[in-house]
Amino acid sequence: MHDLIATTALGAAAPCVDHHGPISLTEEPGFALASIAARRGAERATVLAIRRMIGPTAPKAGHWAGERIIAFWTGPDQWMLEAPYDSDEFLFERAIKEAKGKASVTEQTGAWCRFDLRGTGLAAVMERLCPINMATFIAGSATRTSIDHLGCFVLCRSEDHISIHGPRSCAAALHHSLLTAIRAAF
Amino acid sequence: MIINHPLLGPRDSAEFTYMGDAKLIDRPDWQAPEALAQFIDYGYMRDNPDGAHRELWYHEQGDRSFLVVTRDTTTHEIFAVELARDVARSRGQSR
Amino acid sequence: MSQINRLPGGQIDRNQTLNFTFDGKSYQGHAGDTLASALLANGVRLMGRSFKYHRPRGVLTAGSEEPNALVELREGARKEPNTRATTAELFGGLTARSQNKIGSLRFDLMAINDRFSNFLTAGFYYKTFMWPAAFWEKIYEPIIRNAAGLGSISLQDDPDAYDRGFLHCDLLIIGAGPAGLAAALTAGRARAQVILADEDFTLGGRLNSERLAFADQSGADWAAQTVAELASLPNVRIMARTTVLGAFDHGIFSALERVSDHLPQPAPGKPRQVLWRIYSKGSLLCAGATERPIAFENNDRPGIMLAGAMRSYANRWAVTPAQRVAVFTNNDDGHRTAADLHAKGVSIAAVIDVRPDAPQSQDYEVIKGGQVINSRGRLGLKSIEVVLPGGATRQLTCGALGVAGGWNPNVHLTSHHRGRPEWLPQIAAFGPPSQGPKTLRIAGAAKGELSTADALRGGADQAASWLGENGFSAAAVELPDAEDAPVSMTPFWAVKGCNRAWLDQQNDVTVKDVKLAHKENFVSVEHLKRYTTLGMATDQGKTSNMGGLAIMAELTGKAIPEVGTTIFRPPYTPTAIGAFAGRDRGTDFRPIRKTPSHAWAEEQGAVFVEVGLWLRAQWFAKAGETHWRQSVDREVRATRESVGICDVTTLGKIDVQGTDAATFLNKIYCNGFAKLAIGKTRYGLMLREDGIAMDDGTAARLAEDHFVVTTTTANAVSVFRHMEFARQCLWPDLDVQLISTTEAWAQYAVAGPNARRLLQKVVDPEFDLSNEAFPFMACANITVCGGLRARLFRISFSGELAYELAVPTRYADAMIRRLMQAGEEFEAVPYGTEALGVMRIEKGHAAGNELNGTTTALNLGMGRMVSKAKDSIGSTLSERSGLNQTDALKLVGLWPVNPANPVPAGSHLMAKGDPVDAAHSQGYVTSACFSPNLGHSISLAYVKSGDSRMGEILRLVSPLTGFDHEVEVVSAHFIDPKGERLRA
Amino acid sequence: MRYSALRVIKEALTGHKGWTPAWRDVAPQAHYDYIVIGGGGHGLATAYYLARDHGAKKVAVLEKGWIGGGNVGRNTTIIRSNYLLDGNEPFYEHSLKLWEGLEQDLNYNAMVSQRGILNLIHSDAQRDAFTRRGNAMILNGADADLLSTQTIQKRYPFINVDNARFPIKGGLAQHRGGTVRHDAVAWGYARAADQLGVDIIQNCEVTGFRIQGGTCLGVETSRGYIAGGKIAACVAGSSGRLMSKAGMRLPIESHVLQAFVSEGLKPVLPGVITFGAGHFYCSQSDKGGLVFGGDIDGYNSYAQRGNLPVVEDVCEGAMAIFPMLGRVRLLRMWGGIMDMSMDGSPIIDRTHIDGLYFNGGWCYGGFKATPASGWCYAHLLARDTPHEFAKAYRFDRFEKGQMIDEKGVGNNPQLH
Repeated sequence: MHDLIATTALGAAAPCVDHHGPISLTEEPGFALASIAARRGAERATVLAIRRMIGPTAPKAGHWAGERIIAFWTGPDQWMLEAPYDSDEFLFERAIKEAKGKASVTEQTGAWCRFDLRGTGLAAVMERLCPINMATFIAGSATRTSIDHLGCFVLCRSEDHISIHGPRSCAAALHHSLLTAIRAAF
Repeated sequence: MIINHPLLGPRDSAEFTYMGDAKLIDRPDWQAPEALAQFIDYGYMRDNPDGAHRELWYHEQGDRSFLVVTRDTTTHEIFAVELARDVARSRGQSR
Repeated sequence: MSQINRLPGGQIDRNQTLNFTFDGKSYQGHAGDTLASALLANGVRLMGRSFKYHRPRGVLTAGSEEPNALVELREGARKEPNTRATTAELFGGLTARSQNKIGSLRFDLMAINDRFSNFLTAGFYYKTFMWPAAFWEKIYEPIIRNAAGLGSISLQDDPDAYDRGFLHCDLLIIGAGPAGLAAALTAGRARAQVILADEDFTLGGRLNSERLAFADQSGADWAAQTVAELASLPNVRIMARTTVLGAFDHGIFSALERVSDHLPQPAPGKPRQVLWRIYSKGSLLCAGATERPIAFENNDRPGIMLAGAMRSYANRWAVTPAQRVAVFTNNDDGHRTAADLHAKGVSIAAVIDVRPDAPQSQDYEVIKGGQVINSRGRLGLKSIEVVLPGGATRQLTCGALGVAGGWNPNVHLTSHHRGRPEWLPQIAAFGPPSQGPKTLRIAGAAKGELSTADALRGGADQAASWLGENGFSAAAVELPDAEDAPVSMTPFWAVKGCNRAWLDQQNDVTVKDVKLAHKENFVSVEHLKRYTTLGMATDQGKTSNMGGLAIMAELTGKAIPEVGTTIFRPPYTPTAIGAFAGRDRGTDFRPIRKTPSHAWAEEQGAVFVEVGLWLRAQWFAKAGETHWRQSVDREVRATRESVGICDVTTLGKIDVQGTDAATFLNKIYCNGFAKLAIGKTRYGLMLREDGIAMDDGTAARLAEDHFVVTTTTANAVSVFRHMEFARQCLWPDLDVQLISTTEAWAQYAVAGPNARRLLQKVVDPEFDLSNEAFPFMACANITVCGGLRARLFRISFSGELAYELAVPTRYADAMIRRLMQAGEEFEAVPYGTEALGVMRIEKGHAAGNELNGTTTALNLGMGRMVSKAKDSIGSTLSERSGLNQTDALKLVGLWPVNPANPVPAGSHLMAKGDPVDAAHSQGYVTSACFSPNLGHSISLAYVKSGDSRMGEILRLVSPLTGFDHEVEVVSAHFIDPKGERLRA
Repeated sequence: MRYSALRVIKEALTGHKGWTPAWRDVAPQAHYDYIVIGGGGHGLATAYYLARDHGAKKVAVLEKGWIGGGNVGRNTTIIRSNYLLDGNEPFYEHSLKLWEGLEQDLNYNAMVSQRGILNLIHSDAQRDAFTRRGNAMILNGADADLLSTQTIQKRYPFINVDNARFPIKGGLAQHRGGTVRHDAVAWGYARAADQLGVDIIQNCEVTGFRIQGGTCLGVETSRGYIAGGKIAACVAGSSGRLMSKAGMRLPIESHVLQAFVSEGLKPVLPGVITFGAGHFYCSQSDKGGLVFGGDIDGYNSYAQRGNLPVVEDVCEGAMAIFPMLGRVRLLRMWGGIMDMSMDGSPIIDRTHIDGLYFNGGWCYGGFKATPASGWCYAHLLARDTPHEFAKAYRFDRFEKGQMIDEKGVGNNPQLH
């Protein structure tokens, strides 16, 4: 076991938490990510591999699904897997094992920062950030879009819980954008 | 503009990067007898129609699909949106 | 005396008295007032000066079409020039100043221009000020520039924030007058997602301005009651103070919400304004109509205003511009103004109606078939001159004149897609084009249906029809019994024979100017507009264009629609630049990308530099170092002598997997990759399809079907895009998958003779780093620090024995600290991009300055790398003759003949004895540095046939920076040309 | 009629009765020696120089709408010759020299204002590139000046130096650059050409070419057939549309470029300034409006209107360097059609059809080129050899691999 100490995307040892009005904004460093993309002609096998990891249905375009391990659709025949870091640091190895050579798997844990917005009235925040139609972006929805010039994955976990994965190097910029939008909305 | 992505539905064109005439799919055979002339035409000559234009849009801030959008260059009306990969295959591009 | 012109009634809150100042003088108004209504209430008619002649100006309108009453609102950094007093909502403490004057508003020294107006006609400046040529910039133009312009800006940074946002709806309803409210009610009750936007702070449109809209209740009451119902519907979003600015493609509209403009300043964290991008499935324009004036001599004096505006001031704001007023009209609508003001107790001097059959009044005189032909009053209207049907004239004393020339539908948004407005003869005005934005419908006065009943019906019907076509079931809404008067008007644009009769009051375009334009053949509408500046003022011709067209039609003997009309462009009303920029300003202009060692680098005294969006450590200043060169030289020496560490995380990294990964890279790179062994890395040069070098980097083969490709920092995004294009569009059946891993791994270059020894201290012992086991260009998955997964590449940009170590980003901070700790015994230094640059120039490696988008593999000295044995992007077009000339530029090294001289980048090179001009240029310097190892400056350069000119002395010239001295052409490999160090 | 201050005074005193049309409205004749298609700046300038310098007698300019209604009537009015490449710089420097004497040449005040143009530098690599460019300019006989940040701050004290995302590290100035009252260029050339006997025919749209045996004999128009000795296409953004009627495809795409003007302000910006880390450039017109623009929208279009993303992008650039502009209001935005060539540089050349000539591919830089474009095109038409300054602007440069790519972005018209 190595002895290196991890830092969060915002550069601290502990995640950043903000509250404003009815909304909380939390940095969520505790997740492992791995991308999985079907090899040519192995689209079905890849879906099956994903199902073995996340449960009965692999998410279609615009969605996420799963429980401890979840998957969200990121492109044609491509998904991102996400699971708690403590239990699944080696998520990518698990995915490689399940893929059995039928899919390409890449570790993505360090590539993204994740911020979660919780509270009522999230639409008022989101409409200041990105063009997602919040009326139809219900629990189970997942999409990638641009937030202040940053390509981000946005997942609706539940009505009052949205998570946003942004490029890790831009964590501070993204955090600033999110906090600014919350303060403008409430 | 709004591009009706075949997989994701209507999306703001601001999420996309424009990549030019869809003829760029029809890359010539490098071993054809007139390969150089064909590549010059491929690289430089354009129909540039005032009307329906087939063009490539890359969903760079989205799912990274290349799309072939058929759009009227005089009204910006969009008639069809296809995955470029499907179009490329149908036009004989393979490997 | 306070508020001498305040009338009874109105929609102002008399319980809230607000203090404000105009030109330093204090006044009082009430909540619900605009600055214009409050000034009028206080008897102030003079509010501004015109653009060219500096004529005194008062309000012409009561809305956003106002051309005259422009003020500098607020003070200090919040000063806003050219603010329309007619839309500025009054708040306590408001300050405003008049603008475009020298001296006071009453005694503007620039009013001298009016005396010389006969010389300053349309386009006079095109005919003079030409001699002598040099006088233009020095004399004429400064005078003209200082005289021109309207308000002035503070020159201070705007202290307020602006948001941008995105909204979605089924139906966007633009305008909340009778048509918009009826439409919103219909759509709201049908449960459609509705956005109802109106520029005003009180919804209702002209319902708030009319006394006689409905049979059994006031228009304002019905509007308020309807708005209350709409507000109770969760599917309806009511947006007051929100101007829809433009119709863009596919149902996208841009709208500006003025969140805080009615407040002294925005609340903490809140924006001043929000620019909304509205995505609508359908849209309905209910923007009403704008009244137009009639041109007569001196029709621009303060107190002369549109009759509908006069009525608005009286009914909505309980204000009259004067105690005695007259009305000049060509239609029945003008009579309403007289009736309403009379009902409020204002004395009516007369109604002058051009129609001989004008309606009669019991309450005041109506001059049928009369015309107002002139006016008097230096700073405000004192009297008007009226010509009677028989030709006799009369002077009428009055302090204000309402002018009613008919109504123009507000079709602006309907022509934002360049559809031309179409003539509606029944109201003698342009209505919406038949080819407007595809999803935009129109109702009410905007469509040319001017009665209140038509507006209500039209709004409800258009909404119902849209709902029906889009799967909603709409029930008919009950509409109140409303005024339904037919339009009764006689088109009448200008009094015969008038000259100094204003069409465009802001830009001072008169009937006389149109006549001159006609005489000089500027008869096309666009020529007329551009030559006279008609309609180019801040109101964009809302009140002036029609008059100009009508005059030109008369002059050319054409009908108005044959003369044509200009189309409208966004925005509907002028909009703060800050709002379009949103929060993207200052340091937030673009997001900052930081590497995970950023905090550590700061601790080490790093000076950062912007590289694309990234911040990279440029050098690490140590105590006592006073010049950057000291730091950089030290870093270079230390690295070459022992070991240095550099954060190279920003280089693009692309994971390429799939059974065809090697085949794919073979097509992407001009050199071969198919046979690269597993565990090996290779330099790759990527061409654009046109044969020009695009990017370079390395590809490491981690497995048969797995490569890691690196790109330059600058091109990471475009190379990934290029590879996706190749994958999806060119070779869709290759089994290859791409994903960026730039951010997943932090990467450190460890370079220098002691690099191996340092790394051996952190790499886990089972991995053999010996030269035999892990030679130059090797790569491997390894572990470090007792089990952390990592990747190691033995590649060298510096020319030293070097490695690049990649670790998961979250451990990057710990890793750099551990590396530095391990390097202590070797006196390891961190080095920044400057030292990196010095070492790569010393080694002759090309970078961004050499791959400048116009250079080929041949220029780079890599011509032989372009494989002819395979197809790769760019290989065919790289064979064109122009790219293969015998004297093609070649990358070489240069050093100064006199070692004290620099060899600066951007200099040009001349053969000795040749004239110094562009035609004789032999090439140019691309990158330059001081080489601490050689003790003098060196550079890389492109030189014609450079590879065969080694040892030649060239003349380096940089007239821009003042250099002219000799340099020698040498190999670009200044250090270790045989590559012994990096293979050590 | 000759324009002068005296004339203005005389007319003012005599009721402005003596003014005559700036150009005549004429009906087309059956035959011309030269038919210039396109009554924009370039077409009118071509006709003027044909008549003035090459003795051409029967010259017609055919304009489908009203003259000056294309890009010369909707641009951001900048003139400059700050080019890098040898194929371009002599041409644009010649153009700048023609601008410098234009008003006296034409007897028309187009308000050529050499207030200077400044390109900001934000990185060391940019400084290297601008140094090379500045040197190329000087070596081609133009002027260039490398300014320090302090000098820039003196001229633009309100420029954002302290709070900038991309710091300003200097700038490359061309003091002879500046602005011109754009509409007046078209009118001035039209008036001067008209006085030399050129027929300017408005509302005359070319609907086809009469081509026999590889030779172009004349044009079909909305006002009937007109025969011509030499037919000169000069229609910028409509190049693709027009030349397709001759069966030609071009190395050109039509794109939309938006431009913007603010409400009038008292003078604030002395010269033309260009942001180097985003897409924004700006000057202030003599009337007081800030005239500004940025990148093309980046998709093929003939629609003469653009969309919001570029509007926002440009205003972000404005706020990045001039945060004082936040409360200044944007008055009007408009779009023009740019003939974006495959290397970003123009074409002035014969076509493969005898008697048919082509001038186009100006991208968004055609306005500043107006005088030299007309000058060199007239030369080519009259003598059938390219003018020295335009000899690189050939069709065959793409097949030969002699691209003139200032930006170095290759065959991507949307990026030039």
